[in-house]
Amino acid sequence: MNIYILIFSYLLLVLTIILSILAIHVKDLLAAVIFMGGGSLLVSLVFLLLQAPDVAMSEAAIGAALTMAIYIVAVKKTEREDNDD
Amino acid sequence: MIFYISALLIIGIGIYALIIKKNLIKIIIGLDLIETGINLLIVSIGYVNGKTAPIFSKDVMNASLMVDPVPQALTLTSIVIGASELALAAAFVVLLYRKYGTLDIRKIRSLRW
Amino acid sequence: MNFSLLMILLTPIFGGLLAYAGSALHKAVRNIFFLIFLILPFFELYQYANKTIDNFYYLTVLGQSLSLGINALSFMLSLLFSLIFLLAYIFLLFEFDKSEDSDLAILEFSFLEGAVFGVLFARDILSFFIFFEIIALIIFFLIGKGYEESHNAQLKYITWALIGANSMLAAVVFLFFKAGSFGYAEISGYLSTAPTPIVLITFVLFVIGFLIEASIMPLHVWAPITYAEAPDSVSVLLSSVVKKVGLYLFTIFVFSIFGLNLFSKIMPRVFEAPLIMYVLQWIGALTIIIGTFVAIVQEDAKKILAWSSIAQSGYILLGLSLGTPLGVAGGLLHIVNHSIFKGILFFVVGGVIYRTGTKNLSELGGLIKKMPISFISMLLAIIATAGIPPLNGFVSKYLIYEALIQNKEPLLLTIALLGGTGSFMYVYRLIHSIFLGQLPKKYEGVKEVPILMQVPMLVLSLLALLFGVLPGIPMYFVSKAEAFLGFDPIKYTLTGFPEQPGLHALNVPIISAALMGGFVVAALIFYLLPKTRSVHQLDNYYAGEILTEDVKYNYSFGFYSFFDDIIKPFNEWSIDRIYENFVGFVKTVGDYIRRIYTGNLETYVSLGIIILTIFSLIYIIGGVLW
Amino acid sequence: MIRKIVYGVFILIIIAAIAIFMSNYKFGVDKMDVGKYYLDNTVPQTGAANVVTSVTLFYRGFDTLGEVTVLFTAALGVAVLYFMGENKRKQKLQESNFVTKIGTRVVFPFILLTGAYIFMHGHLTPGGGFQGGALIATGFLLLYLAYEETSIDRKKFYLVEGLGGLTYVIIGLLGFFMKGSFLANVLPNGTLFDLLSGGIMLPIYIGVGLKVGSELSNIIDDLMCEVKCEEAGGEE
Repeated sequence: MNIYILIFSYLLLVLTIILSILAIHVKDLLAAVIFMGGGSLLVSLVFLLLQAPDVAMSEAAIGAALTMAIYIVAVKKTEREDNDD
Repeated sequence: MIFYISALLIIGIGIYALIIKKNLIKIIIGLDLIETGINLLIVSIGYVNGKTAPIFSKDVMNASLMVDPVPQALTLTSIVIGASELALAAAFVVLLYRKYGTLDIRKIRSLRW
Repeated sequence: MNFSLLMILLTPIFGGLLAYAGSALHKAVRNIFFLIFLILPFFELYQYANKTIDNFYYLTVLGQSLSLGINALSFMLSLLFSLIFLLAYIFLLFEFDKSEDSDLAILEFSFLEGAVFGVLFARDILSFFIFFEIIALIIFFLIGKGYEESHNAQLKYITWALIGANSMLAAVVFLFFKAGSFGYAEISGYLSTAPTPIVLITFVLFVIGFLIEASIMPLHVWAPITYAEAPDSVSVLLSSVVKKVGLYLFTIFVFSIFGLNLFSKIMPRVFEAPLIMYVLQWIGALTIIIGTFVAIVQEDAKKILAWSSIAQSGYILLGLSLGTPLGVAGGLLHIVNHSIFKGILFFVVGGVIYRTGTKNLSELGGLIKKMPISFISMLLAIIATAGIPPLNGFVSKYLIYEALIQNKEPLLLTIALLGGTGSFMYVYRLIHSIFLGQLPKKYEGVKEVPILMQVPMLVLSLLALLFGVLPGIPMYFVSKAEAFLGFDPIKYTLTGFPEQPGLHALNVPIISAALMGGFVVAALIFYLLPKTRSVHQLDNYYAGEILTEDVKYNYSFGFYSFFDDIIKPFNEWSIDRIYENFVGFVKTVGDYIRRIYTGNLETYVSLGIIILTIFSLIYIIGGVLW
Repeated sequence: MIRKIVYGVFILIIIAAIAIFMSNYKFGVDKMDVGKYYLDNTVPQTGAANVVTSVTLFYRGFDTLGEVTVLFTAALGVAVLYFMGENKRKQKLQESNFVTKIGTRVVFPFILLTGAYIFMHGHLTPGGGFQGGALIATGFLLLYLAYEETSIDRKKFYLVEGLGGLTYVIIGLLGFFMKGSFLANVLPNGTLFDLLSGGIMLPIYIGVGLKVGSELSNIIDDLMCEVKCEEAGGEE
């Protein structure tokens, strides 16, 4: 793997992990969902770098877009604040 | 290697959200994270250094230069099924919210039988 | 035209699907479609008369070819069952007339017939198991369309069917891994050299499955409620087909796959039969006696029939497990005869319920003038049930008695004869409470059942009479089946049996003629000598009072109460109670286990995680150790 | 807090177990087993350029049929769950702005076109029925977001969905009757890189694309309908 691509993918993965942690940490559920969608999109880029264009496409279309829409609708229909702990 | 490690980390974060979080939507996000992590893990298993995507084109006709197609095919299935499972879970969450007026699982205690 | 076995199997299923599609057009289209497809199997079966086919391969599973085959025994039974299915279907059309889901019932019916053919034609332990389970499943669905308690019955049935299924599945899997093949022939070959415990365990596992379906004594608990609560046409199928499928498999497995020689080799002989067969004889005898006596004190018409059906399958089991040519002939003949006469009884009772809406005997009575054809059919059927010439039940019971005498088993013979007397008691109660006595006022307007509904009763009644007077007709098939099972078929003539070892000569027409002659003489004396006068039922007095129509004066509740008092202490011992205690125990244990489930989602997730952690730890530690 | 630490340790143990397991499979090393066979034989056997597609549809077609069924069941589940509960609460979605509305009008047909392109070229280029279908559903999602009054005609979508699923099963049965095994290739392989190549893959992916597209649109419709599905819910 090309060194630039490797560094790029490191970057993507670190970002993904940060986004995932944010997604489960923030109190605002809408924000959490958007972090989650961003994470999925980054993962789909990682799939592309791993020479899996089919999977990348699926992840982008289904994992990122549709899933996020479903989340957003669910949040919209319930409540936006995660007020536990 | 970093792919494995980050996939495992994502899975760990997902499991953590699944156990610790009390909010139903957070729990679903945890499930989704686990699924994403596992997909990443499977695809990175199939990756072979310096080889290209398993798609023949006029430039690449040599099968020995391609990565493993099987994990990718499996992951394809996994993503679609994950999405449908998620839609179902979201529907459950919305219905539970309608019934109990809360997303806090500590207040939804009708799982007893 | 050449029909393959698979085609026979698929014919009713296709018919059912077509009929289901046709039901969108019109009910008549559906009925006619399905009727055609129910008649077709007769023509398709015709070419298989006198043929034995063993390996018609149709599917490959786990590298093994599954095969269908047909032999004399399954030919005889598939012919009989096709007839009963046809008649039950006609009956079902009326019974589900108003019901919303009659289309679905017909579809399930068609699959049931296909599965029954499947069991009869199966030549390997996997196919028979699959088809057998399809039967159980469809019966489960069909029962649910019945009377008020039918959901309870459904649960009981499926529980027992699953017990049988699991026990058979264990044997199937075990034998497959040991013998490496599913085929009957290969399994048989393996068993002939297998160690004794394997033979015994697999045999018992299989036989539990079969005997549950045949509702033999300790495994009969589901039967009374299921037979009584199922829709009437389904009760017919349960008693005349499904039960016989269980007994067919028993026959095939005992005589053709395991084989008497194998049993005699590995265990001592008692009364000229291997020990396990002797045990089975006693189980059959117990079934006869308990089934008969419990039937006598029932208050529900269909429950009487259910218990009677249990008792009669005891006769079949007794005859089959004697293992002599005579006993097996008696058992097989009784399979045929019982299917016929119990079919009539269920049809008649179903017709009575169809017209009056009750199956409670104490509410019925005096229907003889209203439903004469039903009455005559039932009269013939109860004569057959009680085993009196000239009806068919007599011949098969006679064979079983003679076989018992031949084996010199006085105790079993006594029980069998006692069962015969007892069966007369309950069938008399049945016909008396329904057709004789006083007609309740609310049934003034009751009419005879529709003509199409009479067809099933009449056809079967004629068959019962025919097979009773000319036992040679069913014996033709039975002796072929017996030859297939490896016995010397007993000699028979069209009208009975010639003198042969162990069997006294029997000529049914002569006996019947003598009997009829007696009846004629009695009737002549009755009608000619003293001038009798026909009086109305109410032209009478009772304890000094004039009878009026609204008072019920003949008793039909607690009919055999004197008898009830005698057997009451024994009723306390019922097997059901043991099962109920067991169920209570399981419930208590389950209640404790349930405490884990606190109703909190966190608990469930943590349980999952803890288990996952334990497995992970095992994996890590295991990796370190090895 | 103690709870969090305990569960953290548990998670670490689980992850350590997976990591130990994964240490048998070095990253980036060729460990193909079946994959080799698929790569070598895809072109001669199936005539498809995209090996992943040939694996999903040709070698493991039965699996994919199951996957489609799962998707269908999920859509059914969502629909059932929604129509079981009473739709009392009404909640107006925010009015979308002018740019979204016009932009949607411009983009929507192209999204559909792209979706169709993706699922029709599934055997040649990356993508396929699932991705294309999801893209189509995304188009409908956009329509929902932009226009308050959007409501898809469920009857027609059910029809499309049913036809898509039926295509798959019928092709499978054709294989069963003509070649003796379910989903056997009954169509000619064609020349590589042609649109009409890859045997049964093209029709199957068209069916799957239509099915997935309409199914996911239905799911979106179910989830979105709070205000709109009064009439749709009424007929239930």
